[in-house]
Amino acid sequence: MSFFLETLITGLFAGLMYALVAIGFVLIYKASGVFNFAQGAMVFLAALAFVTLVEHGFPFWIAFLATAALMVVVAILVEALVLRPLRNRDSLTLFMATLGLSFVIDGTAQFFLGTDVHMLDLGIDDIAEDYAGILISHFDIVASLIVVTLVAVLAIVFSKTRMGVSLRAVADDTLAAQSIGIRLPVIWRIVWSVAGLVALVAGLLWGARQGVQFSLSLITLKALPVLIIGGFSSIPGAIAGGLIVGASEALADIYLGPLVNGSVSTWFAYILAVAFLLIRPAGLFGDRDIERV
Amino acid sequence: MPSGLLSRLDAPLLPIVAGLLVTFAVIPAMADDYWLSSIIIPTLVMGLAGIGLNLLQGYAGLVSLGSAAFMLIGAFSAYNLILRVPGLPLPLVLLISGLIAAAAGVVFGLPSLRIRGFYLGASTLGAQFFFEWLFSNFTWFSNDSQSLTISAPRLEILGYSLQSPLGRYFLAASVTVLLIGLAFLIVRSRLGREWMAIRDMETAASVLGIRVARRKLQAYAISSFFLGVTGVLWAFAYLGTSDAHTFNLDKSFQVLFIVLIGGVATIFGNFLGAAFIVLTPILLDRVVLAADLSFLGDQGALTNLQRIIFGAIIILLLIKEPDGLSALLRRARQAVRNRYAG
Amino acid sequence: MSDLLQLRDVSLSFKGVKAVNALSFSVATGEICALIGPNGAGKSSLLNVINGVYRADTGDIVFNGARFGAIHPQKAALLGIGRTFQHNALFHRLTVRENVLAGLSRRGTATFLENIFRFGRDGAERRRFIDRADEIIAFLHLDRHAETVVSKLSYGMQKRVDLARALAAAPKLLLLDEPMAGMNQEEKQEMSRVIAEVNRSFGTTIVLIEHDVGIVLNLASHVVVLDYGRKVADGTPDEVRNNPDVIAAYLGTVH
Amino acid sequence: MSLLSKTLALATSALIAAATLTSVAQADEATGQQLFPLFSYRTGPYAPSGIPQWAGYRDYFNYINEKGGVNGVKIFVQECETAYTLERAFECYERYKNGYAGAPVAVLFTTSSGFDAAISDKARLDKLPIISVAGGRGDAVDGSVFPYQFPLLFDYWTEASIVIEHIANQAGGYDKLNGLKIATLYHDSGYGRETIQPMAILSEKYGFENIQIAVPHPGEQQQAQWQQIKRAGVDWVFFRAWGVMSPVGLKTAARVGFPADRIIGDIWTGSEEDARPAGAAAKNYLAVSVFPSGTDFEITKELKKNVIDAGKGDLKDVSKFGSVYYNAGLVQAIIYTEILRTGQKKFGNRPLTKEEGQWAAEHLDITAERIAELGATGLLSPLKITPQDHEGDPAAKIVQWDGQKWNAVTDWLKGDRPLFRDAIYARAAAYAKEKGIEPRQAQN
Repeated sequence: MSFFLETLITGLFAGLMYALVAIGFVLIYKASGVFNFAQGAMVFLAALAFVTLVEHGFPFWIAFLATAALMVVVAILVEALVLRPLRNRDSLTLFMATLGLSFVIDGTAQFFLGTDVHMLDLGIDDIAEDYAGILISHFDIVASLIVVTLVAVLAIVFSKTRMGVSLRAVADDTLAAQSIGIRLPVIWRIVWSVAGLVALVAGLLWGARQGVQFSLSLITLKALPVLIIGGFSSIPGAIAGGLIVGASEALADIYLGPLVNGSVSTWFAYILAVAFLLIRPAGLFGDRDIERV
Repeated sequence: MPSGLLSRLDAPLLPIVAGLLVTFAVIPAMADDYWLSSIIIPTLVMGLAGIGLNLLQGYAGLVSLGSAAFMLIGAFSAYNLILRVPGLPLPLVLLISGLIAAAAGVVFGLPSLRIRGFYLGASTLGAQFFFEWLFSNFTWFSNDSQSLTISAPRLEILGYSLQSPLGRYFLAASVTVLLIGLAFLIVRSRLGREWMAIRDMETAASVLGIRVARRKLQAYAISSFFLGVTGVLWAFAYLGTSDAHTFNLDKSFQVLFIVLIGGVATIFGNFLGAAFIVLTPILLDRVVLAADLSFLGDQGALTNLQRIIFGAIIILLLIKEPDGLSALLRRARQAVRNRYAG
Repeated sequence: MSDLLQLRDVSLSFKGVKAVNALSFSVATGEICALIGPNGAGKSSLLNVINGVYRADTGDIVFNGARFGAIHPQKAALLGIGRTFQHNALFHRLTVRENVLAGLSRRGTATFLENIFRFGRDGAERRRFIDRADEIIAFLHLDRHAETVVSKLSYGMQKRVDLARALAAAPKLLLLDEPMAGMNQEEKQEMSRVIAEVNRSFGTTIVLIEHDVGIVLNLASHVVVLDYGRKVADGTPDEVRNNPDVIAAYLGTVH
Repeated sequence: MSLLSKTLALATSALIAAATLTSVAQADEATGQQLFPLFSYRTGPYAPSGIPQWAGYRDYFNYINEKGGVNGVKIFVQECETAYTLERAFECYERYKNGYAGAPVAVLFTTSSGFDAAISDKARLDKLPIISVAGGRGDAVDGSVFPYQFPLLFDYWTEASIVIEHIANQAGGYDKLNGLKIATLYHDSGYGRETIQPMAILSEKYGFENIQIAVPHPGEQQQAQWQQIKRAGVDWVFFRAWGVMSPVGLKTAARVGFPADRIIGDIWTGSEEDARPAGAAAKNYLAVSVFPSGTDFEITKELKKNVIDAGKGDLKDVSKFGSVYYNAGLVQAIIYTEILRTGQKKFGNRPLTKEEGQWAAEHLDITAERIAELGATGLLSPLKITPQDHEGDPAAKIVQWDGQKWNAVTDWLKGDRPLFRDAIYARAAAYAKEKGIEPRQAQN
């Protein structure tokens, strides 16, 4: 039983980490209707830039701020070079463009910063400790606190600030928002910057766990089923989806994996997500459009 | 407009004869082994994969991000058919492999009856990861080969061996010609028309009495059939050996690129897209070699540079040429014609 | 004269707002019935309920003797209900002829394999479809545009294609959702003539929504007036014209 | 740009493209040299394991070429980036299998067990010898079935038995193995699966419980696998990782509380690149080592002086000089040049063809004296290949990571290779049957 609980809890923690990546998607999807496949590449770029700065002797906060600035620059470039020229194009084209973008971003990151594996030490022990017979890593607890704080900050920013209100207006009705004078390019730049910052936090946490290298960009693929379950446009959905995916994947790997002689982690979340979709076609928290004819 | 072709039911004879002549006489006579094995065969095969996805996406308006899974099913089906059913002739192997892929396509197409857009797209990734896992986890599929690879069986038709580059080219080219013909028949049939109707306005199609659910599943089946046959060719006529990861997500994305770059709802455009996908990395590689860019860094840095350029080209194409290379070509032809006519 | 269509106590709501409220009326075989009423009166929703795009919350619909609460749009089409759309719902990348051919789909009998490989029933079906499509195209004077991709046509022409597409399969009941919206007076007169012609030549029963009361009262033999999802009046054009409720609630305020 | 000029631009670039493709292929600037196609992967999830190796190869070839080449024949290195994908590797193979720019290819180093498995069929048909140093398929040691395949120096079967030997030594003898739980955590690929069969044989013989757990490619997540290991009460883990899977595995082991000094890594899991990114979690981690790290071998000193310090080295990060993977590349480069020398002795001092390369590889004999002449004493152990035995005499040490560097904790171990002889040759025979290969008669 305690092993079951331990699996469940580590799964839930992992799920929060998935949710962190998924939130970046949700922000961008809400504001610009773009399914941003390059989010993983952004995570990788942020982590690699940060770790390179730290290795060159810069203190943590300087490196953090510099990387944050870099992510803002990336957002501005993306808006100017990709989003604006592709305005009013269908969503599949935009998606393909972000695929191309992911090549550009991770190619650029590795062209300038190399392909080595870097160790990223945030000073948080990743060693399991015994809590009432259940082994839980200190790192998991800190990481989930960070995720929760980040979500809280985002929630406050989006509900209390003018920028947040504009953003919600754009998400609700792009045309109406434009007609009352909200400038879309500005919103896009801001949202992509915020998504870049979320990517930075995700990059630091994932990088500390896995080492900073190319495979970090693959966590996009972990975030997708989370998004399907939670809905592309809901932050609470991303968190719920993350928890569901994390927990069920961990349990499936332990209890289902041995029955089929192998790990099922590459596909289980996807099949689960499809099953969810058949019941709720727009995800747990997604909005379903009523079709007008 | 390809759909405009619908009413012109029969294709013009001259271009067909010319095309066949080039395919079966000129290319075999001109191309050397390297061109055949490394450029022409993969272009043909990937072009076919593009047709497979284009039927689904361009004509029926359904999204799939898991095309490679059906290529994978085709490849492993063919391997096991040849291995376990001795004496089965190659054309039948191709046909049955395609049908097995089609059956899987119907199953993974079922969500399309409830889900639309990117939810559907993302859920097709389920097929991608599931089959990649299935065929590498259960070694029975690769005849318990330790390396999990399947290697080309003896390819022969009526006792004539197709093992040489030229033989493999003839195999790929014959299948390509047949499937192009099939694709044209499909898009010019009632089925093709109803797909396009569903694509353009699903509710209206339904209100007119078009059997939307059935047509969607047929789209998945036919698309997967094409992809399945393509997978066999990719594994055996091109690579000679493959494993489940040959048909990974990158391959699915490549097929998607082919459709978008070549032109949505076209048939021949897919080959332009495929040529782009196959040639660009090789060309970039050669240019880098020829221009001696080593001052920029080692091979790794240059490969990343290629990655950047490739990504940028894709974005640029999407921005500048929404209808793909085939539209560019069509307009160019028009421009040349205008200039010399006037 | 028997009733082709009866609505009995049909209600429909969206997110708690009643779009159609306990509505009942009948449409006789062969008549032209107009639904009028201000915007938001629930007219389009009602058409959507009749051919199954929306599912009524309560109430029954009897069509041609068959009774149902909710119906799948495809099934409605097979029973012989055709319709056009308020907003452009054409297959915009297909030609006029292809749109009309698509409208014939429910008349198809060949399997997809017969269609692809052109054997069995395909040949006869193909000829039948093309003949019928050309007939309808000629009837609606669309001959010149048969090979034109519909998105390149004018708005009025597109409305006409929509009608042709709906007519192709020879429906018993034709639902027309604002067939004259956005047209000038001349075009409206022309469309009105076409609708009357359809009704006369093919004996098609027609239910239509139209805002231009002048046109409606001339065209229809039966008028139902809706307001906020309720029926305000139901009768011949003359009866409706003289109904004090209608005058108060609607006619008096328009034009 | 008008449409016409656009068309012209398109046509011109197509022409240039075609010209580039053919002209590069036809230039013969490298006549008289020996082609070495280097199938590298400097990008993708396995790049960290690759980059130092390519530097090892390139620096040594650079050094040899500066000294006039191998008996006057310069080595013409053509690097071909594969990103560790089969498709790119195939294209590279097609591009170089018949030589390039006038330089013939004698033997092909496959640089990855995955490529080795995939290319072997093509190579057999093309009669091109392929060499995988300490890799490739275990049964290819049978030269009568695999005349063109050379899994030189070391194999995963021997590795498995060396791991068991070490565990037995720690436990106090082979008889103490009975009842121990030994898990193999492997990269789910041809490479990873190579040890399933030998571990089963060893388990049967010594009575330990054999647990096999796969990690899907590329292995960036292993939580479930390590929890399973922990829960099963495993005593030792034989860790057959690759690329990013190594540091992630070590860190995850620490997370679930599995001790690092009970994890024994594979030879491709035992480098600085595997251990260092795992930080403290890797301390006391063990690994099988064939390629010793270090910079004080004669030859590495030479390289330091002539290549690295002269600024001609291939490493961007010079701290990797003398690392396990760097030295692995270096050893492979040395073996390559020795194959050329062997062939040149018989066929003359000129570039060798693939037929000559095959003969040379089958008659390679690197003696201790020769190793001393090469300045590679301590770096490379003697290696003798025959037409029957395509491997040599495998041996390895167990090394331990102290947080900074690797230290040997045993002398050369040889394992129990004869134990597998029947199984290996049976597998080779089965392969011969499947492919319809007539095993070659012994010849010298």
